[in-house]
Amino acid sequence: MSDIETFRSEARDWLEANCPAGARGPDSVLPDVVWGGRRQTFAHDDVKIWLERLIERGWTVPRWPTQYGGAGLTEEQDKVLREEMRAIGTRSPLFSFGMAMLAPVLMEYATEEQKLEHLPKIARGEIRWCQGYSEPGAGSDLAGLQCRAVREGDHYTINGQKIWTSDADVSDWIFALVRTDTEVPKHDGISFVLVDMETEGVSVSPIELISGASPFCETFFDNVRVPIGNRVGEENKGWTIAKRLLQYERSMLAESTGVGSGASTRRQSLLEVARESLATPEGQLPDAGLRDELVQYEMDRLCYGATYQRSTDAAKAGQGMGPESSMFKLYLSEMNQRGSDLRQRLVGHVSLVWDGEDVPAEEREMTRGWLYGKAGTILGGTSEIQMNIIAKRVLGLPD
Amino acid sequence: MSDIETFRSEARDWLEANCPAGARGPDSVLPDVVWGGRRQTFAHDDVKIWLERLIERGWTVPRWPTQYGGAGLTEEQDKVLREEMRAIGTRSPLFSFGMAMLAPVLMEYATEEQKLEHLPKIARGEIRWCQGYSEPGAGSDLAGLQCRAVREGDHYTINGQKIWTSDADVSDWIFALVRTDTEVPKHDGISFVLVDMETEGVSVSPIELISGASPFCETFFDNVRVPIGNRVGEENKGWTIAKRLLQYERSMLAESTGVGSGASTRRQSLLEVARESLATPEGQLPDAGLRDELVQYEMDRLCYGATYQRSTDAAKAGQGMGPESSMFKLYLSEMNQRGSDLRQRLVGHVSLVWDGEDVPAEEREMTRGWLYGKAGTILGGTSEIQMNIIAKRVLGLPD
Amino acid sequence: MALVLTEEQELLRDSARGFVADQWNIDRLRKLRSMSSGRGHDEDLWKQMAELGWTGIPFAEEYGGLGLGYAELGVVLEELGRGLVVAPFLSSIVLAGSAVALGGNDAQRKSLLPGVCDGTRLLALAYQESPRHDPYAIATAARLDGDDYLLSGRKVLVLDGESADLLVVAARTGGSTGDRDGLTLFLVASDVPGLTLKRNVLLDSRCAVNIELDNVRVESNSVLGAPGTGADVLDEVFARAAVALSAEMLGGIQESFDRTVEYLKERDQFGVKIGTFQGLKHRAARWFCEVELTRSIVMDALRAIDEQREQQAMLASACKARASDTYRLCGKEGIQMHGGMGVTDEADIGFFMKRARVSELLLGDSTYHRNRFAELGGY
Amino acid sequence: MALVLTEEQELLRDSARGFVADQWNIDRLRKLRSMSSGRGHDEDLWKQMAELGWTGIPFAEEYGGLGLGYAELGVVLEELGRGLVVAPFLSSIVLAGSAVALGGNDAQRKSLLPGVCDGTRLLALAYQESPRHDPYAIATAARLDGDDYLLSGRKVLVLDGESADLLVVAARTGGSTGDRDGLTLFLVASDVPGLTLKRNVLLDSRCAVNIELDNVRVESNSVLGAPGTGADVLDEVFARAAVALSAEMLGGIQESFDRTVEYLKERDQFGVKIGTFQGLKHRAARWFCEVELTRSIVMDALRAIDEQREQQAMLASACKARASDTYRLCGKEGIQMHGGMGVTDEADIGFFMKRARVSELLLGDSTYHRNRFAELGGY
Repeated sequence: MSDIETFRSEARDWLEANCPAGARGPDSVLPDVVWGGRRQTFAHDDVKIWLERLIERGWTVPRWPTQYGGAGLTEEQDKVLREEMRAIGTRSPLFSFGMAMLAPVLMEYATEEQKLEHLPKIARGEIRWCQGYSEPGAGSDLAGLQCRAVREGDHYTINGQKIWTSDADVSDWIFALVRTDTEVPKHDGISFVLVDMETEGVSVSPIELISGASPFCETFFDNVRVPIGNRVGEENKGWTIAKRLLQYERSMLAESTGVGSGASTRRQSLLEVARESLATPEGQLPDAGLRDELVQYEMDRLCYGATYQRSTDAAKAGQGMGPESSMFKLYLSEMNQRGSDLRQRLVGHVSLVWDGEDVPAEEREMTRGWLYGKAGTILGGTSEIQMNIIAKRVLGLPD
Repeated sequence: MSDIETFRSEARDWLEANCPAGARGPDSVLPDVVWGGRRQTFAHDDVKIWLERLIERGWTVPRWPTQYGGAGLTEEQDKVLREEMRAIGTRSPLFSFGMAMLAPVLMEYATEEQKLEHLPKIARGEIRWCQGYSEPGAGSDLAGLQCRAVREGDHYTINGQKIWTSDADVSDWIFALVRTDTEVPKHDGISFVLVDMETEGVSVSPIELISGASPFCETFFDNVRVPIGNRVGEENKGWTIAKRLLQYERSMLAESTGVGSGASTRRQSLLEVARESLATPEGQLPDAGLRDELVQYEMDRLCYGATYQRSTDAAKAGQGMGPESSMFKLYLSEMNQRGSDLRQRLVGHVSLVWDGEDVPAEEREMTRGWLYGKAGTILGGTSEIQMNIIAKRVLGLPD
Repeated sequence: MALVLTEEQELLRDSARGFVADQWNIDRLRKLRSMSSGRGHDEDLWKQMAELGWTGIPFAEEYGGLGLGYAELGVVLEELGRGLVVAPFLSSIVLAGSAVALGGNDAQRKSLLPGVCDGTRLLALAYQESPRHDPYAIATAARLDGDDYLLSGRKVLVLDGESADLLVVAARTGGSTGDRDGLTLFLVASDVPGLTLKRNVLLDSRCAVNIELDNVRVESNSVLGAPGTGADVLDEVFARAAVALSAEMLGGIQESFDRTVEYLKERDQFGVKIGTFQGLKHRAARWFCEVELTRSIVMDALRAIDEQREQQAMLASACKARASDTYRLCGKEGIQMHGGMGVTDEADIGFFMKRARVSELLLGDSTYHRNRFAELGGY
Repeated sequence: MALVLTEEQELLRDSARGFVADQWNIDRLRKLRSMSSGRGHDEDLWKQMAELGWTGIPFAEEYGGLGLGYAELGVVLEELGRGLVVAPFLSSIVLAGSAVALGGNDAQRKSLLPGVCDGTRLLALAYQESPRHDPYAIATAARLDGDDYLLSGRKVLVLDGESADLLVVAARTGGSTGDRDGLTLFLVASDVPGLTLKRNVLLDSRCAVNIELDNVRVESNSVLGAPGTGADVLDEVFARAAVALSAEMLGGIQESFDRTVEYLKERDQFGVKIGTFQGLKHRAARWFCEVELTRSIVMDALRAIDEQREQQAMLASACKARASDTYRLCGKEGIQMHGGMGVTDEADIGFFMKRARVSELLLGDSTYHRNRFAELGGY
């Protein structure tokens, strides 16, 4: 038996023995995401048990080195592990911005001390992280940020405001971009710092969106003292780290909204929605214009899916698509908006209800979701920024 | 009887007595346009007679002062005259760029001597004018023109090249923008000059377009000597005149392609085309997508027509639309392209023929026309320039 | 009629604009949407509008109206739409009011319209049953029982139905769902036994009710006009209402455009105003064209009603289709150009997008009207 | 199969690209369009392509082919499309060649395909009769006369028909125009009595003929396969050909995009490169997305044929619809961004627009394929 087959067999046995009933198969009670952090609660014991057992084995982050809380698996082993987990209908119960966005840049830019301090807590889901990038005045001009960190002996004093800090109200620490030099070109005076949100002077206020309550917050820093040692990388060199982290963020967004199982479930339902809502007894859609739009949307999804597949295949073949990731963000966010909008028009009048006694809660949620989707072309880099990136980085058009 | 009623009665009598049979009613043989000029020929005597009689009465340009070849009519009289001409199914047989574009700026900026020299010849159709504005290197950046006029004593020596000079190969004179100062900002070194195309050193070469032969030419100036007295306005102040002339050009384009009888004939035929080509025996269009496009086009035409009407009504009420004329150019040229394109797709395979033995000549002409229409969003100010103008002049967006 | 405002219409516009500026603000929408019961509009505001005579604009003087036309009605509606005012104008005056004016017999008109004109009586039209606007897709049955009718069925999206005293209910006295024939309009008091209202707050903070009719007994004299004439009346009502609604939408279209252009001039990014970016400039220029085209077709369609032009119904469809598409564009571009601010509840621009969506689906979206236009045109 | 080129496919692409660069230039299109008679392509060029084996790519080795797949065919077609090469590839290899390979009996395949594979025999498919692609709208009648058939009717837009030795003609042995049933394919020599060809040069300088059949007598063994199986064969031929044509279109799409982006980098206006204008940048960025999406669906649809995936036909429609729309966009934006130069015959960009239009209407435009996609998907 080859090494990898041995690994597969051992993994299978361990999963069989350790994955509790509530975390697998059709009876799985795993929530969509367990984000971890100090305020994490568990609706079911099996979820907690499953998380604890995975943490113990380093399998919440299987490819991380063991000293950081991982299991040091190879890419091949990781793939096998995922296959075996899928086979019994389970997955890792832990996902977080810390894992997907912060950890990769810590691995690359942090000191060994910082890594040992923060990575294991991420791997174990002890600390939940949020992102302090955007500011109200800066918008798409991320590097135009004003949040100021003044060095005073062994600490920085931070004053300023961040916006769109997702889940800041339920997070424990924040990684933030701050201005440490105001005399130089804007990209050259930025540092990347880690801030415990329990520090005095940090306060958080949730943002209400057009769709109602939201995970987004404003985060205020009022004379917040942060040790110099919480800075990652050199002072004033934070922009490099910031950009790298954005790449991880875009990858995460592309994967999480990609053509995975979720999207195909939704696909199913859009055509079904049309049939249920409007079709003749023979299943034909009588409204030619809507039928045409639905077809166009379905075709676009096929094209997008093939493009996503091509990019994955190209990456496997060592031909990365690079800044083309902006294309995915641009196209997908708009396609999702179109799909969501079309769905609303297909279901008609119930989609117009903000609140009321005669409309099912899930319909109201769909409407909120449609509204929330309007943010898809703005947050995480507006469509305009994505087009700028494509024009400059992919097409090489002059500034 | 009021003055205006007297005028109407006299005009009617004169028209009745003087408009020859071939120039009126259903038997009219008037060509679409008689452009005038030294090379004008007449396919029918009645056309020539009608032109001569109108010239004599000053009615080719009824509102112009009599000393310039007009009849000095008031706006009201002019309107009545047009009504009476429509009543017997005739119109002025003369139309030219000289009348529509050059004459209004001569009236405003030329010396009395220049007016007396040129306007009567325009009114009588003796001289045909063409426009020397665009240059190959300048494109939309009209003011970036390079055609150079160097002052030497009592004349300028002109060297350079113009492009898109419509009908230059059949015109007698050209009004041209030339650079008389290269040391100042580009808008400040331009002069507006009138050049007899029989002058030594002027040569013309027709341009072949994607649709085949075209009215457009390149016009070359090789040491062309032009008297200083042929300059209109002050030296280096030509840009003001140039811009004013462009406004007259846009008005002319909007009117000539507006929602007049021509357009509504065409409207008729687009729906008929669809029916002939594709409809079921009941007159329904089976192809839902094409039907939808056709409807959208028809609706857009209604909207455009109402907008044109509104602008006319506003002008009558003294509320000119000003730079909104860019909207007409932008929207109309694109709408026409869409209509023409849709027609081609409706008629299908015959629209694909460039040349051949089995396709009627008028179909080939339609195809050439569709191709020629591609120039509609480029020549006379690209759509991009129109959008710039709207953004700046109408919306007041900053530079 | 020329496609410009007359002096009188300009005065009316200025008066309406001033009223809206003084008496209304968008913040009220934030309050209205959280009210789970009661009237969905401000009664005091409605009273003032009635006192200004606006509620009587399209009705003949003999019924207490001003005997003006849709050109004038459109002027007022545009200003109300510009401010996103919530008032039962479309529901009581245009939809149900027109149904009575066009379909009622003289006694019914005399008894009902004066109250509509002076704003003291609120009507609502209950017709829709299918997910999307589809005037003949009516299954609600009106069954003769002696001299009375018994009505049974379910209506959705009855705009301002929660505050209406009297409902105009479309039901079948013949034919089956989808048929044009066999429709009859009934006048039904909103508090009769067997009738249940369920209140919904819409996206744009307006109210609409769903209605259950369970053997609701009405007398035969509550038939509006004559039995079987429902579709004739509804066709005309919808053609007019689509144009009136478009006029209201035009106000929101213009205002959301104007606000966004202002924002482009004010907002700094990368050290310059975002209005300097050509990408946004060109989109703003195209958007401007759409706004202007919408204004033109709305003005033309309003006048076509007053002139009783033959093309009226086709123009109405062209008008509502264009207004729907343009307002939708306003929602999309308005929010996008406002960036992150645009998706917060704090910014007003989102309310225009929400009003755009409700208005779009009311009385048929552009897909519906392109189809209807084609049918009317015979292709 | 992964959506990347294998090493072998990359070699094939490089070889094809080199061949096109060495042997062809767009100026030839200017010459071809003015030829009023003769073959519409360069025979020498065709011979060379045959010697390179390209003409045999999709056919089984037993018939003299290379036994490769559509993935490989697509690679070559893309490069031909990139150069706007004129050659009877689509007509003889893909359309008529596939018809014989899919519909012919063994004797027919053995007798015809070797000549198709080595390029010495040219076939063409004569099916279209209606203004737009509509596979079952066939009225041409095949009437039994003793043991023979007599064919009468009119065919249009028979691509490269002027150079074909043998025509595959779709005719009715049953049913009536519009029916799927009753179609039969016939092999008809192009020089038989009663058959008249009328030659047209298309916009893109390719040739197509219209054909009159006036009681053309053919023997019963010239039925391709069995009578009545025409629609089965045509359905599959068109699904494959739509994808192959899309691959060819992809080449022109990519090339016209690349050329325009280069132009944006080179052309000065207002003292700067026009590629600095954000209005054009954003349009170029969106255009780039469309090109990439087209490439993906073309690659996927080609592989779906080779893998005989069930979804093949729906993918083919999605593919041809997208390629048609994207190529059309290329024509529009390519010309517009080239400005005045773009509309002159001197500039090459116009030839891409012309090829785009012909390719768009061949085998169904996006309107047709959206409809077909919906039908295949049952909505």
